[in-house]
Amino acid sequence: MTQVLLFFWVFSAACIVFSRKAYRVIIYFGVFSLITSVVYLALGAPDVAMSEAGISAFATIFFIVCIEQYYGRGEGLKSEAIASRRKIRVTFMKFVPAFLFTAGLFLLFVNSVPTGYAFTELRDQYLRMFMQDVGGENAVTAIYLGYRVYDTLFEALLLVIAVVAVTHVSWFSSEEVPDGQHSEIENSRMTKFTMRIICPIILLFGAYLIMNGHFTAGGGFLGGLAFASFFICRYLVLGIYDLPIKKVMKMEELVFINITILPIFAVFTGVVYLVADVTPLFQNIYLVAMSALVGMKVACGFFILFYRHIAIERLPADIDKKE
Amino acid sequence: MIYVISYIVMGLGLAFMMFGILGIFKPGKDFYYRILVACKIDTVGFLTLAIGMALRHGFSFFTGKLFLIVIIMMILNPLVSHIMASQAHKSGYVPSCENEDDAS
Amino acid sequence: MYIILGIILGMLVPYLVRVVIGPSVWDRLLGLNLILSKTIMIIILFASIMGTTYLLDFAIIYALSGFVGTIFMALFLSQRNIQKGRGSK
Amino acid sequence: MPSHILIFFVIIPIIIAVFVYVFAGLKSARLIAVIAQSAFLVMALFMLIASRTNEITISVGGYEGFLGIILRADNLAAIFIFLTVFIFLGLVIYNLRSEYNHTDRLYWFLLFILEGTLIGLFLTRDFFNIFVLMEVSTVVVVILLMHDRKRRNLFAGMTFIMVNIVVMQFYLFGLGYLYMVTGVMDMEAAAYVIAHMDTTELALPYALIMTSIAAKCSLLPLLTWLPKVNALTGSRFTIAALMSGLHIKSGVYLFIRFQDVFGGMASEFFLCIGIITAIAGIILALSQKDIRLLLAYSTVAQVGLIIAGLSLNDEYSRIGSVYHVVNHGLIKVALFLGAGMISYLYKTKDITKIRGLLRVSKPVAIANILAVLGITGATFFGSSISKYFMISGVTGALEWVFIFINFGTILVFVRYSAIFFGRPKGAVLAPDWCRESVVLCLGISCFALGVQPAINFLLNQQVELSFWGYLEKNIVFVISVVAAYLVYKFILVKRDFLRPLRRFDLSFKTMCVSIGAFFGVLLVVLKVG
Amino acid sequence: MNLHIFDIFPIILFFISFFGLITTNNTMKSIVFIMLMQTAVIMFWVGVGARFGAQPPIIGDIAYLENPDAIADPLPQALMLTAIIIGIAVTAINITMLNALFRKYKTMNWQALQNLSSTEVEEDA
Repeated sequence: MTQVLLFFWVFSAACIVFSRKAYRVIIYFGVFSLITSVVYLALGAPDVAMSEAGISAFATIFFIVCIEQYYGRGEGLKSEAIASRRKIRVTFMKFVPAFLFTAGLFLLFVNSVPTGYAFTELRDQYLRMFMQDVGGENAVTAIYLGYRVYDTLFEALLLVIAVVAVTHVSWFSSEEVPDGQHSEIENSRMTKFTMRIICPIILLFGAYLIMNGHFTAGGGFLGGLAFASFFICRYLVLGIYDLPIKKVMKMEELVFINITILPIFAVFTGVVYLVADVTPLFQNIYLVAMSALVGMKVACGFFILFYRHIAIERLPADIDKKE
Repeated sequence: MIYVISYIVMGLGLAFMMFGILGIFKPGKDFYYRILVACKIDTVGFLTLAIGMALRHGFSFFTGKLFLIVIIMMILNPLVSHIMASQAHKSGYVPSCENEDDAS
Repeated sequence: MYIILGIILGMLVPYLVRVVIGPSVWDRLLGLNLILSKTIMIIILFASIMGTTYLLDFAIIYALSGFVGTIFMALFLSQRNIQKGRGSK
Repeated sequence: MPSHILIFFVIIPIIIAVFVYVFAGLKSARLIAVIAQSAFLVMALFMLIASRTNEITISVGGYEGFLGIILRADNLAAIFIFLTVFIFLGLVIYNLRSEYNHTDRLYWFLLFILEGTLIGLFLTRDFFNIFVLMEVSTVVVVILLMHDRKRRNLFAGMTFIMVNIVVMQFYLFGLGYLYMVTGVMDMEAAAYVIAHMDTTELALPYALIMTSIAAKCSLLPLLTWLPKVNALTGSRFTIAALMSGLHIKSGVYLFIRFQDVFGGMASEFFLCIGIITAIAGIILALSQKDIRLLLAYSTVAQVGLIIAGLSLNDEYSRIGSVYHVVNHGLIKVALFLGAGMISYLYKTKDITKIRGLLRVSKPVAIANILAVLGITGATFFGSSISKYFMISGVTGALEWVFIFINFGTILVFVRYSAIFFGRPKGAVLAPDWCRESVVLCLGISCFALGVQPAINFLLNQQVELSFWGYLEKNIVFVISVVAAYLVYKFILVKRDFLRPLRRFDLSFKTMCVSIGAFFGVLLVVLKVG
Repeated sequence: MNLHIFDIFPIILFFISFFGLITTNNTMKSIVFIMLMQTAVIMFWVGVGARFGAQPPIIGDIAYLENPDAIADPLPQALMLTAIIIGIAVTAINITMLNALFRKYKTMNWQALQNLSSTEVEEDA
């Protein structure tokens, strides 16, 4: 089963690489990320699969906003009959050297793949130790928030920096969306009504993921993504850009300071393990608190990324000059 | 016994989905036909499959969660089809010979 | 159970074909949508085979995020002149 | 607990950065920056002294074995951290009086985060943590390069970040194979496992990892990215100093570490690559007119020299190369900051239009002269000693290659030192005492590194200079200077035949091809040899 | 040549996307291909973890008790969570830069972008 899925996976990726029109890339990319996450699931990596599924919606939105610029913002199409379509002659000769180069590298690569596997010891050690060392029942969360929390710190830092970078690099100099901007997307009443039903489900589900992350797959990152996708649904319902980006950015940075400070007191100085002998409750409190912080952080970060892409990157070009 | 019934129900769901596949590949039909067939039959197939699965697991936590998924799918799947069809209509997509050569 | 899983996996092929051959954007999107619902079915079957319930969370996540993504695609691809197939440059 | 200092050394700059960004005003940000950097300098000095007797080690979180992430400060890491903190202190003081300098809170935020990440990079012994830190530092550097909103060059920044991400994917892939083969993520443990392994097993992970590190050092196929981003229209000279003096040194540091882990595989290949990079860098530097591009290509050449020195498999060459990293870091920062002042005073970056610096500003000119003497390897300067050690491990024809590279460096800086003489044309502004003092201090420190106690203190090794050997090297140096001056006077000035190379540049696709080609050639070398 | 079945597909995808990177002219496609490359590497890591068994490393389920050797390695999964987030963050930055560039130059062609921006640099100097 895994092999079949992997084959589909490579096939859809090849579709992306060899597609000639930019908008098809997005649809193929949707298929690709779906199949990717199922393969992760089949390979026994539920957390990674979930993150990939959550990420794919955001990646799609980023690409859509980019491609919308590319095609220009026209009105809705009337029934267009494109009169003459020029057949594009594919010049295969152009690709032959590149293909030969890549194929040569591929053959070299495949010929020098190492044969030894020596990794079960560390795995067994993790699986044996994590329940008393960190707590919880999910080994991945234990590593993510316990053994390698130092990595997680820098990953959270990268998200903070990415938000700052997106704000700074963007063509639009102000951080906030100018007043009076509305989305031109018109939704039917049915869409709005249904989305209103879906929104609370998403919020509940995000809270469930955060609270339960150390027992089953999920955790802070996924919960944060769920919260962020709540904002997507809100945008679909209301279609206005009224949320304060600047305040959320400040909040994100405050949460980040908390993310750095909590492990300092809990993990780096070893308090958790001193108390752990008395009761495992403290460990669970630490895990849930850390999950909640990471969740808030990720929710803020992805909310800003989404909102900037959907609201600011799509503004008409003359708005920056008026400011 | 209950296993046999569940298998039969699930097989029924699979059969529905097979019909869906036939529907989306029926020659000479346009997009609106396809989305009508595919959306309806897919939802029904999913429902049938879920019923079979619920029969198999009896009254348990699994079935409860499955029920939640079924509700979400019942809400979302027709909604997506509705949005797709309405947006296609709004954007002025009229299936005709000229538009079909988008495929290349 | 495995047979049903195999059949659904096999069903992915015609949908992939529909995504690839088009002929319009909307057909591709329809194919994507169908693949999404098949994926959810695969996960449910998987959970049933393994006898675990946490895998069902995945189905919910896939449904929510996947459908949101599809809705976005539908909304954005419709109102732009993407279907003309030519960019501004 | 003294070993906890390692964790706090990484985390405190980051906390300060976010704190400054969220709460502080601009004035208090400057105050905090100076105080914090001074404290860091004391901490780094403490660490340098403490690591002389034995290494400071901590497993983050106190987990046993290799379950957690291990930080370790040995002498090499302590030297690099000391260099980092010293340079950052210089930069902070350089930016202190900002009448004509648009530093804002974002600038301080990024500066502190970059410092934290670089220190983390030097301390950590975990392969994956290195990956994360390298990504963070890349993104931070990109934002710093585009700090000036109005005049930034988005295209070069985007190319830079995309090439870096492609390269990091190679690193991550190699790491996967390394993990598969060794089963650990820790450097010491991996080195222990690798020592008992067949080298053919390791060819693939080694090639993948080294491709990414060579790209980080801007070795041969990718030698244009560093000059290109240094010469971005919107970037400042402080950022260029950081890139040339420090950021590229993190690549060199990783090169040393990974060569240690893999037991010095393919050192002949890197010797060749280093020498070719050095020569190519010199030729490209000679062709440039922009002062930043000239200095940046000179950096590429020096890094090539360092890589070549490290690949010689000789104890003294290694010491000399590590020492040359320190020397070169300080010298390049001094040169770039001096060049920043010069370009501010003259309002131009064209090296042919800048003349008569000695008449305009004595301190800047003196600092620049000290730095130029330092980089060319003049007697009594630190660089002369590091080059002496580097060459002491070479024999035969290779020695002449090294001497030729040094001759090329001298040629470049003979061309550069034309700015000191002559008369200034047009209106010239008055310099700022704060910046002058920083540049002067850096220039003097280049000189101070040539003192024997400084060498022994930094390297924690009693090195001995043989008097006659050193004298011989200095005679070679004097001859090279005379020859370089003659070549410059009678050939380079007369005919500008390097002009076509001035616009040498690689596009994104070419860069990807060269990454692939580098990887392929390295793999072939490993499989054949 | 000694390849596991989980290895071969990520390697193929890695080189397919590398081929795309060295042939495409479209900047947006390059960003997508970089994302594909990341996914290939992540898939490889997850495959390395699942070499001896693909049971999810969530203990408390019955799976662990039945066959403790078949549990997947949790370390690659935890690392790849980090790598995924890094990937999406960097992609967001890239896309923002591309948007800003497109607003300025109205093109997404690599060569055209390079020519336009280099002429701008010369004007500045």
